[in-house]
Amino acid sequence: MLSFLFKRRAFQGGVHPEDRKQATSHLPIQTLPLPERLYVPVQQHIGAAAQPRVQTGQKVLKGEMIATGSGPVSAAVHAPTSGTVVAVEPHPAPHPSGLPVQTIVIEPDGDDRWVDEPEPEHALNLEPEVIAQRVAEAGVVGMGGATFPAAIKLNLGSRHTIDTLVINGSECEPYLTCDDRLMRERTQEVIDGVRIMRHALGARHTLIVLEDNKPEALAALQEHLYEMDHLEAISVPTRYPMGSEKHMIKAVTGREIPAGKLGADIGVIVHNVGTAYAVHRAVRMRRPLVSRIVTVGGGAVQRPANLQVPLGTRVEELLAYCGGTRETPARLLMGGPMMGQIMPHAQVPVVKGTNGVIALTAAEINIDDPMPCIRCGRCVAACPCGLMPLEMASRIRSEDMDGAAAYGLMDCVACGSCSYVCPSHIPLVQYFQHAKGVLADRREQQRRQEELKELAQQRRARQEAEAKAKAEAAARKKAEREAKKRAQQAKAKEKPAPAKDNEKAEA
Amino acid sequence: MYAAIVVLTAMGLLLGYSLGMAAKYLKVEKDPLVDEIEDMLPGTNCGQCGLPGCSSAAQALAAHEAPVTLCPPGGKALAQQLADKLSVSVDLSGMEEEAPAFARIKEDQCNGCTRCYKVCATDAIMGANRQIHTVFTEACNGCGKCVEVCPTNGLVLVPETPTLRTWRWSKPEAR
Amino acid sequence: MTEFMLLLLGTALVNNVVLVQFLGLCPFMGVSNKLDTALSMGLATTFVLTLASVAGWLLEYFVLAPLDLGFLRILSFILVIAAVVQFTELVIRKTSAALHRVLGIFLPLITTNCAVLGVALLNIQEGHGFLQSVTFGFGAALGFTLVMVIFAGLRERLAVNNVPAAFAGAPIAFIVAGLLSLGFMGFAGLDFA
Amino acid sequence: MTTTTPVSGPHTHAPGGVTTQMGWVILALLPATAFGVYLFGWPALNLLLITVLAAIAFEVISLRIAKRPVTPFLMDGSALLTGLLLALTLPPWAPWWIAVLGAGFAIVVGKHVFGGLGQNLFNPAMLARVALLVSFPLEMTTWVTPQPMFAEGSPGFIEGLAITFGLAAIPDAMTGATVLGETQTGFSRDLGLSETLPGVYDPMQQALGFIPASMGEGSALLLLAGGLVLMARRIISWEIPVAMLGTLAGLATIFMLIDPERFAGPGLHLISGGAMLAAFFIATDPVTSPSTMRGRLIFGAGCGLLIYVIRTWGGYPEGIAFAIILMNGLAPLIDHYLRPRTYGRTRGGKPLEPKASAPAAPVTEKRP
Repeated sequence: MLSFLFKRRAFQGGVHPEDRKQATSHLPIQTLPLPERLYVPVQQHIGAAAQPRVQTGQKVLKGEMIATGSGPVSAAVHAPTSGTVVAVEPHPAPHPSGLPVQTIVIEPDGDDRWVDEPEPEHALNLEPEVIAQRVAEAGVVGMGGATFPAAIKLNLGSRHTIDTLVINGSECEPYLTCDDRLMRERTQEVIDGVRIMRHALGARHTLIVLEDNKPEALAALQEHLYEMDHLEAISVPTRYPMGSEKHMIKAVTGREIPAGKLGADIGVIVHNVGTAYAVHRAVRMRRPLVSRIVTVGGGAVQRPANLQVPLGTRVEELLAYCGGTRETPARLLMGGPMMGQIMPHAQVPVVKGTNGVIALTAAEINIDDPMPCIRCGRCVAACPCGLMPLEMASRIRSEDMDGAAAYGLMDCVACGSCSYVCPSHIPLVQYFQHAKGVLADRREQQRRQEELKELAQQRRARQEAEAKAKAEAAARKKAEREAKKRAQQAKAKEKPAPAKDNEKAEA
Repeated sequence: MYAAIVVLTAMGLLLGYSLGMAAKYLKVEKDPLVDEIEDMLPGTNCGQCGLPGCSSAAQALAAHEAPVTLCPPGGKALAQQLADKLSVSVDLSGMEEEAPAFARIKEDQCNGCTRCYKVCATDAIMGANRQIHTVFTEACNGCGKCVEVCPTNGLVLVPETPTLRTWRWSKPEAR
Repeated sequence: MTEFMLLLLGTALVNNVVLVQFLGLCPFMGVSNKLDTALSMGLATTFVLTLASVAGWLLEYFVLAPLDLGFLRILSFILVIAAVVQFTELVIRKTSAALHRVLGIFLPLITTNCAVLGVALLNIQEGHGFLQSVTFGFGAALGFTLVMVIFAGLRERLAVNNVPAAFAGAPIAFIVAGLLSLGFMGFAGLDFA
Repeated sequence: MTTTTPVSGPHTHAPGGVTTQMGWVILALLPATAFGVYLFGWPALNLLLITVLAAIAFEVISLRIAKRPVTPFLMDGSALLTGLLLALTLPPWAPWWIAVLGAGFAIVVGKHVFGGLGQNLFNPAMLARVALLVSFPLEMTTWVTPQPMFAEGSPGFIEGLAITFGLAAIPDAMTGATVLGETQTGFSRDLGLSETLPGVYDPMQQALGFIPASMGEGSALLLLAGGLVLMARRIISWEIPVAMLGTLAGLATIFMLIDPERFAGPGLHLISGGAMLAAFFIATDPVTSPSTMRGRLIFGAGCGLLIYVIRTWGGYPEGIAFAIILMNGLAPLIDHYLRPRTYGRTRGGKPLEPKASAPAAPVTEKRP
């Protein structure tokens, strides 16, 4: 009975939101029919936007690269189906602001024809660098929602010693079941992707980690992993935010990533199961990332589903396929309800990081008007990062951003546990996002000021140099003139006549 | 009576002497504050504070003769830094964070007089005599000096257009 | 030993200079905006108070009393305190420029801090011996530092709280000081017999 | 389905809110309150109603003056709770103006001057109690022996009104002193505990509440039960009550072993006076207590220590209100210095040293 006293906690804090996965966890993945238009943004990842390399009117095949990655942190974009490029223009991005982003609009021709049929490769014979290169060419990013280009994280094995590769199948957000279904239906492909990644990283141990609310997926994995060395699937207690990289590492290895470092610095790398599947497609099958699995759910959706969706499909098409909405959703989200982003409207496309499209009713949201903080400390107890959200928020409210930073604002992972438990319904996460934005602006402004200072100094130096040169020139001229004058005077003493000519010449 | 006079005089002399000695041994160099403050200021000598340049602004600040909010290009961030440096408390909530703005030349109105080019503290305007000038937004600090000198009103300050990269979450309404 | 401990506790809590005797209110109000500053001010005052108690006692029993110059007490005490404060200021300026800037005008103000003069005079009035004087001065300073720090903590909280405009700043600080003083009344009559 | 200003996640929320929490606390107090009213009869009921209504009235007036919405802030129940707590700590037959003054002080000076709900630094009810005790020591220490409602000899409705409104004096025969008061009086007459306690202290009676006490402080057992319910429902944290009662009991035990004639034992300390009420309902006030676990433990221990010190050596027989106010004053400091350890950092806030992981033998799978 007292066992709860002795149970080692996976990580401090955390919350237990109702998981609400029952609506879709039993539904197999369905393929969404091709829509009439696909809106493929060039920026679907963290880092620099990709550069479009197709023109309006150009025909493209499925899997053809339509935008190339630019810079060290970027990812290529491929045509999700065969068809014609009808425009390359700004369209609303899947982002709370709804601001436009450069988008390649494709009209499918209905054939869905692949670019070519490459030979499947013996992926485990490839050098790690080649694997990373293949993954980069396929435009694979972190599929759990973070969308960090996956190739960069697969290359870390060359510079760091990686002892543990953790495959994150926790899917700790409520409603979402796309990873669950993926692991259950495409178990072998996922495991193959995991093995390719392990090979690329040279990791000694590999763990596929699931929360204990997905017993079927765990069983499926364990069946296929039977007798595989150093590769096992384990379950961890269901607790949000288990899926956060920092907390997953803490939960399965007991280690913590030091502040300001990466998982690779302590020898652990975390990849999502969806990424493993995409890596399998990219390296084994030589197919780029052109579609993904999306959970359509939430109380406002008529028939929730797990769908395989071509990237660039607008959210409204998904909702329509699921029978539309029962009622006007109070909030339309991309991603889960804890860390997902609110969408301004349904005319935004599904991108590489879209793991769910959730239409919530007001009752599911259950957020009232905020009341003043009563300092109950629940946010402190819930914070998985060991911060004091109430102190940070009160400082941000009185515009003391540095004070908030001193309380550890930059260590916040914005998981939302604090807002979730706050009895006063204070939007703590938004306070933190706001403050992080203000601080980022300040850093940006500071950087600009430094640059401008440099420019101003250069200008002053130049002006001074110019003035000096001028002064010197003037002095020289003057000296010359004097010299001439003296010479003339000397001459004039001898021969006073030609003085007039000289004066003219000088003028 | 005499005792009192003697005692007080002796005390005064003794204490005065020992303090004098202490001051000699515990001497400190000049306050490096002015230089430190000057380093914090933008250094563009734009003159928006109403003082001749950043170094005179730094002197005024160090002497507590100017408010820490004097520098518009530095914005709220600089004001806060200065307040901390000078350990004065200041209410910055009224100070609006101005959206960064850039000068833009209306090309049809530019007559190529080069006046803007000459006043720009950061060489953000390029162009030669009798040619239409252009502004490098990267180097522009939005001080607006060029706008003032333009004879044809051909320069305007335009605010930065928000993009996904510059978009920020707003502060929640508190009750 | 016990006697000195009790004297220390009694001076620090039961007869707290600030909240019970209402001495030294000007630094208490003036330098309690920030915790660090308050702590520094408390330490500086501790130094001065202890030193002033010692100097006052020596002055009284070696100069004023033998020469029968009791009427010069206040005058000469202020002289000595001023010198001690000046000395402290020199030391602080040498050791920590930042602290010197922060304490600013309040450092010379310790001179006129009634707590310092008050404690020195109380020592004589109560007829304390030398060690008792030191303990008394130190205890009073300890109490001063304690309430400075508590009060600064409360004011840091107030700074981020949503205090109505009419009360924000000094008014609420005075109210809080009053309420805290109410709490210290609980120590009244504390007697460890 | 468009929202004009984007709102950040999370987009779902745990059930419950401030109102629910306050509601539970009030509910947990009800048994002890009802018992107190029964025990001390009509005057107690009058006093309870006056205090609570006055607290609500002052809340409404303050909200109006501050131009804040009245309904949501009144509905959170905090004013009701403050009034209730204050009433429970007053002598049950105190006159009406004590109640009104106390409620006014608590709500206006204790709470709204600071900016209302969540902004106060001290527990309003305890502030009011201290202010009343210091200003009106006679009225605040006139205790009566239990006069159960409808019992023979106890005042009826009309007599109750007369007592509350000061029209009739409390008969001397009905007044008594609290156990803590009796022991202190005993010490002043050089009487040891073995001489004072018999006759005034019976552990069973004391725990049940059949003693001269304030309206709600008497019944230690009912208060304990209510507190345990709150703990089980996670409305209050376990740290403060445990640390506070633990410290109090620990100190009492140690000193009792040193000199049982001079120092009362842990039992008396725990079940007499307001120890239970304070431990479960007053010290746990979230606004004025620290927000971290370690902070709460220290806060609770500090309360226990101060209560024991003031009760044992102080000038007042009961030190709970003072102890709570003093610890309230320390709470910001505790929160400032005792922060939880941040993930990836040491307690001091420095980044952790990266642990050198064991050099791994790379697993290379090569299969044709």
